Amino acid sequence: MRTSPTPIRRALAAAAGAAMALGLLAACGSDGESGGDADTAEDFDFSCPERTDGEPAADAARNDSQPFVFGTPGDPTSLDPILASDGETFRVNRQVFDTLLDADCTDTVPGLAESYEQNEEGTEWTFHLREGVTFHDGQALDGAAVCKNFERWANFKAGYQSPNFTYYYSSVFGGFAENDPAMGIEAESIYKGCAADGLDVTISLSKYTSSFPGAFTLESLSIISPASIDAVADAAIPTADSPLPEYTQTVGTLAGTGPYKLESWDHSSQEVVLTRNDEYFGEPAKVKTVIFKTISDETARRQALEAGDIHGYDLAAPADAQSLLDAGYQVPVRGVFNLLYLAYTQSHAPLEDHAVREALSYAIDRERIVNSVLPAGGMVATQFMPPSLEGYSEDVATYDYDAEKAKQMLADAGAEDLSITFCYPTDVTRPYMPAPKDIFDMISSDLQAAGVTVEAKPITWVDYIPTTRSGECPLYLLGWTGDFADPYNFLGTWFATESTEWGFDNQEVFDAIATANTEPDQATRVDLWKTANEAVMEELPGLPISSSPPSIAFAPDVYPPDVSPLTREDFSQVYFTTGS
Amino acid sequence: MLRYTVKRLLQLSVALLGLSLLLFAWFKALPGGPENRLLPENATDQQREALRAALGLDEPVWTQYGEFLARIVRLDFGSSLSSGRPIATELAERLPATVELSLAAMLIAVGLGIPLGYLAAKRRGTWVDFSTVSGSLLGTCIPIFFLAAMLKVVFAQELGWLPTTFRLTAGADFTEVTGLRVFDGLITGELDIAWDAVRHLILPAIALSSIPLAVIVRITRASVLDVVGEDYVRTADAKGLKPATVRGRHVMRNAMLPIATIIGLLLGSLFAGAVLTESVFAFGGIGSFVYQATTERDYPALMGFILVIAVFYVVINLIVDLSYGLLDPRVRVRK
Amino acid sequence: MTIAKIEKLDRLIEATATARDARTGSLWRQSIRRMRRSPMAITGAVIVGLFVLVAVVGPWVAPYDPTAQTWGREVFLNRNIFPGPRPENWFGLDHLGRDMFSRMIVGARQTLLVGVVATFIGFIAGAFIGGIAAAAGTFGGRWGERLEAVIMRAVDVALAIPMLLLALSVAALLGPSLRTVMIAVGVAQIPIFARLLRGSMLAQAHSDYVLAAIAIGVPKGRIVVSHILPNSLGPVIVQATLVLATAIIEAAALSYLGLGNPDPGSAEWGTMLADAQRFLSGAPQLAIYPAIGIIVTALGFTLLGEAMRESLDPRLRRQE
Amino acid sequence: MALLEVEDLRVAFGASTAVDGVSFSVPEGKVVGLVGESGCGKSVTSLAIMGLLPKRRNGRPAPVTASRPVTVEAADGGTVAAPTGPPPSATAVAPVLRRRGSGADVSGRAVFDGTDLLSLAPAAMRRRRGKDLAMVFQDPLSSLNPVVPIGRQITEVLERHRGLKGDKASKEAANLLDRVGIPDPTRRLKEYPHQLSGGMRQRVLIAIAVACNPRLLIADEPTTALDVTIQAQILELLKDLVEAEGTALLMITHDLGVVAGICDEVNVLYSGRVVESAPVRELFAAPTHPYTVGLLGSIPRLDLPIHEPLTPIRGSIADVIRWHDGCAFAPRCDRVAAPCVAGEPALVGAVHAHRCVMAEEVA
Repeated sequence: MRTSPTPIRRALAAAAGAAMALGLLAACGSDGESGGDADTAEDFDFSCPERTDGEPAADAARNDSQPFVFGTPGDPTSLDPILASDGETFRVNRQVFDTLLDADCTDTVPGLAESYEQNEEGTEWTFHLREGVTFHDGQALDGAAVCKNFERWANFKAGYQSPNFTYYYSSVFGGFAENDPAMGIEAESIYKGCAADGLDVTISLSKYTSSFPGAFTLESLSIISPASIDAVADAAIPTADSPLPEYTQTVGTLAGTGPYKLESWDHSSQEVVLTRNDEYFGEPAKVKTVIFKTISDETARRQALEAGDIHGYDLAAPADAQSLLDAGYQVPVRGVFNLLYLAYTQSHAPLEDHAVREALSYAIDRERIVNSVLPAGGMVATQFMPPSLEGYSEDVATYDYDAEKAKQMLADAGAEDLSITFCYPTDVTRPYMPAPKDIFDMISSDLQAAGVTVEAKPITWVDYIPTTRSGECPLYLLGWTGDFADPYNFLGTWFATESTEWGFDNQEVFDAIATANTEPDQATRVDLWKTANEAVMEELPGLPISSSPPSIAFAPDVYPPDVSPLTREDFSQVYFTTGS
Repeated sequence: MLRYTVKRLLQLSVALLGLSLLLFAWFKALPGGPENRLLPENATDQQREALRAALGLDEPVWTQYGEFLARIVRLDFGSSLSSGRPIATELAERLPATVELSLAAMLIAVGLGIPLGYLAAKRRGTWVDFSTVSGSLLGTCIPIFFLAAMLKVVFAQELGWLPTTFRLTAGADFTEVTGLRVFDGLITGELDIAWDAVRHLILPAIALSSIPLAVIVRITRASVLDVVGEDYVRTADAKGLKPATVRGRHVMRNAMLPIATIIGLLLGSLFAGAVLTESVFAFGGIGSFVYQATTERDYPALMGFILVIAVFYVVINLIVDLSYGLLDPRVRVRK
Repeated sequence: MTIAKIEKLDRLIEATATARDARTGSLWRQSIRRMRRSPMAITGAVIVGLFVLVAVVGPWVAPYDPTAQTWGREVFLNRNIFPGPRPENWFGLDHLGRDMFSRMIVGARQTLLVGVVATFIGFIAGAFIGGIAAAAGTFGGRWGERLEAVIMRAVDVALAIPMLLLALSVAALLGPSLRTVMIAVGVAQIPIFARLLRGSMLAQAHSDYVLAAIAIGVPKGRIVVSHILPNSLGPVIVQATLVLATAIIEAAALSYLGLGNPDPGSAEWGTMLADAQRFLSGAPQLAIYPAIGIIVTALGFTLLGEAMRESLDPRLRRQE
Repeated sequence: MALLEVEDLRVAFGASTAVDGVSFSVPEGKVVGLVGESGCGKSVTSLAIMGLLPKRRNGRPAPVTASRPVTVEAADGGTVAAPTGPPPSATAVAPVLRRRGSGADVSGRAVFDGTDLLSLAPAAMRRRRGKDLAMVFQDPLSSLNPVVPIGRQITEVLERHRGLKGDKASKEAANLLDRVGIPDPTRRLKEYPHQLSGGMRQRVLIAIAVACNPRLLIADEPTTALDVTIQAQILELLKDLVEAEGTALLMITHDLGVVAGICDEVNVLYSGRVVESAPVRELFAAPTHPYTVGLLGSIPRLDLPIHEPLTPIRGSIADVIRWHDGCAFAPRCDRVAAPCVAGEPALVGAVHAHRCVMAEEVA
């Protein structure tokens, strides 16, 4: 999920990003690790915390007269859903466009399709569309309209294929009908074709990957009206660095099916205005006008909420959450769907020695990090994925904080006076890592307590990934926010093959992940992912530190939408209350 | 007068061209490319390479600079890599916010600075002089982001007299002419918008004006002290003119010469402060734009910005030179 | 007429003559005498003196190690729980459970270091460039003048680049740290020093004593070094004092933008303030202590600089 | 009763005394000279009369009967405690005026047509300045405002005191310039001071001074900054104006040639006091005070043989003692004797007065 523009250092780079859950896991996320927040009940459900604020009375007059203003960390970049991959653009497009399937917490639920089924090999996906759904331009939704969208994407030309515009399409489908060599996409597209029959539509793929059916809930793959597709058919993006076509910046060209319609987008005052779509097929939106306004500085966002200039904002700083709660504001807790880890690059001695890696893992007090730095609702991680994903294993190797044991193990491994370089990113904050500097300070202070001398190496974010990926940093902090409920989205991207990023060669881990990723049968796939997790934690390539939800805040007199671990809030549920 | 200014302009534009080449090579040499911001952490190396190649970042610096120059000649600034939007439009949208903020800050600095400077000069050596000068110096000593935040916490949050963020209340519909909200409001007759814009401008302008205020107080004081000692002021007194005439036509008109030049130069220095003030008040000006462009290695945006600032700087220098001629007849006639 | 009478006369003349000499003395002695009487200079000197004292003595006097998170367990960032001043921590704890009082005292040294190093970089490089430009301009003949024009245009343009761009790129190269801030702030001052020194050297170069020196055949190099340079350093030294103040403030601003990263090894007021900015509403004291430190210190240097400028400024001095 | 009666005028700047009890009078329509080396207090006297000296910082105008200025009595033979130092020279006076807390302590009386100017409130004095009495200064190059056209600098006086407005005022200004001998006056009105020569500018200053036909005109070395040929024209102009309007003129100069050329009576000043005053002819014929003799002796005379050596006065203005202890001129006087330093010498004589105890022997 691409970062949205982050004007100032403390602004969070991106929302958690588009994601939906492959709901194969029966219960909505099994009970996570017992750690979690000290003062919450033992059975706190980290994946999808229940809503406890009931149904306050709505202030109808105000809902129609006053716009609901929501502060965002960055501007959206494009109104064409396929041409974007940053959280802020998804937030706006989610209110205006719909996808075939939707996500409720981390479960896949019907969207535009009432129901769906797959064939044995997972290469044929048939969707049964809802009755009587119309686009904002009046056209009716049917199988043909869905196929027109899929065909349009598959046959994208030139700049449309460049990853900085259509990252998600090429990640999910591999490539396009004819890959343009200049855009550097070599993989062959797994999209075979689309067959429409009235309200039924079947998508056929060349091979199954565990991205499906989750991929069908991605905001990028939202369905727009056939007339819109024809209207923009000749728009062109000649090269990767040419500007986005004009239609993506002006309101009114593309018609979606969502609860809101786009009213205006004023770039200079960084303001997007949406109005209620009265012909919506589902529950009509409660507030007539919703405005998204950019405030890049997180402190400024909180002050704007407290002063009443805005009625809600996302990515609240952990330190602000508590003072807002004390002042009567609402900070509903989202489910966790990301992971922060400390990587051990085994190409640097003595990290190739398992005992040393274990010792370091025992030395770090992850409890303190979760309790004092991360937002409420965070938990200490035990493995390289959040609990709500299929294949989350209960019996992986765990390393609870024990400073003495760490010191002892370091001595046994002959690494008493170990000196090691520890990299961390500056000028950025990520949902899984709200305050990199503070987390770094705590970990290095713990390591120093265990006798390890830490040499700090701060690196600017734009250079951080290439440096860490090239194996230059022995220890480094990094993490990931799930795009959609697909274990490969976590384990696959890190441990599918040997890499300089981790510097270890463990064929058992690579095979476990490969087999799990291609197993179409849901039940067997869950066990395969469990074994993969256990194999990874046995190898201990790094120490999973925490999973924590980004905080979202609302004014006291507002009924918040259902918050989602995939930051997929639907603002049509919001309304002004008469205020208790 | 004209010949001298044209010569200086030519020299400056050659230097600016040299500068843009230097900066282009310098930014290209910095580690990390824009593709690392455009793609998420988990994008594969292969995707990163593909994007680098597609963006033409792997070509030698000279060819890239050549392309960039060819574009500039056609006034095509290219598109920003992070937002994918043409830079010319992006700059055009962001510039008015910073210009309006800087002008408001300069208005406060001049409006307060000159009278204070005059007072300090007239009551030289007394505690009034000391407290005025030290008070204005204190303004420069407070880090501007801290001053902006404190002003906001006290006046906007605790007392609620003024709004905390944005240039206008969210959702206010206004007709945009130049992008300067107050000015647009006035000329289109939407006085409520103009007033709303003014209320949003007060706190950030005060924070930003703390830097130029001290300089203007000091320059005015020194300049008035200088002029008061001149013989023609004594002649004016000898004529028995009213004190107001002596102060206005004789003292201040001569004292304004150095002050006018300083005001011109100070406009340039407001930019650094604008970056910080804009972020605290979410003004979305050019300051935050350049910060983001640099952190994301958005080369086209950076180059576009540098050219705008360079032209801005050249224009200010020109205005300062010309205004000198206007204010001081000796310069105008002799050159 | 008896001798006695005349002798009385001489004594009277003698008395009036001595009164007059008291007010002469070299440029520096005169300005120092004048500064002793100006309240601005006194306040400035007192503040700077205190600050330097704390900076020098700091590390030995600090009750705790400023980087040890000894009270880490008692601090909860996400719940704004930061114990305030109490017997063992006079200024309370910072956001990671370190003793704020020790960090303030030890931090003084780092802040002074940032100010001094940045000013030093700006001063040396700026004076060097300005000096060369002025020397070339006055003595270098046609080529000299062209060189001076090129240098000065480059300086004009360098002033146009916002320091922010400079700082961000230096941070990218060397990685954000106090070193980056020092270099960025220092380099940003170079054009200012260069212009200042060139201006005052040119003013000196056209004065009569230089023409006289040329007339009697003193070699050009020596004129520049032993005559022009010493006399034109006055305003540059004043600027150095003022730059010390701005360097400390700029360091805080750059840290706020994420470039002066607080290395765990040392506390520094600018980075402490920038880091505490986010707790301004919840726990303002985290920001207030370093902010007051910076403001008072910067004010001290500025007052001293302004007083020096006033006492050295020939125009104002003429009216003494 | 003369137009202007100055009685025991005293001006002190902090510790140093510039004018140490000057008295003289300026009859109606007459030209009276104030002569002395630079630094003898003549300019300060004129500024004091015009009320142009900045008041003491505490704002109180010096009370009329101020006690004697604070100068510590030097015990006979003891060292002088308060450093009095020589009265600062005219040019040095200007900067001192503005020094912090420097203001002037002015005492004594300057009765102009019956009212004592020194005790007038600043506003009242301002109404008379430029109207009843006016002043022309020494350096024309810096006495005109460089950024305001010449016409405006004249019409503002007409507006202030004679209520003339708009083109009536500029027409009057034009003929004023014509009266002082400036060709093509209407064009000159729009020009700026730097476009005129020194002589022209002095004429403008004179035009400004006489704009409201003042009854007393004070000229502080009006020709010193000009070259000789222009000097004569300016003196001629002043003489005509005085005769035509019957204006009294107080001419302040160090140049005895100017005195001879224009003055009816002369007062010779030394170290802040009048040491001799007499009608012009009598002064040149029979100078009594040794200082006046010295002054006259140091002028090259046409009627003396070429290689006749001039007799300059010994030492400089700095070699001086306080009037309180004796004759201030004693250190430089050839005929100094015991009585000279015995006590304060008095001014004796009516029409031709002098302040020298040894004068009888000289004559």
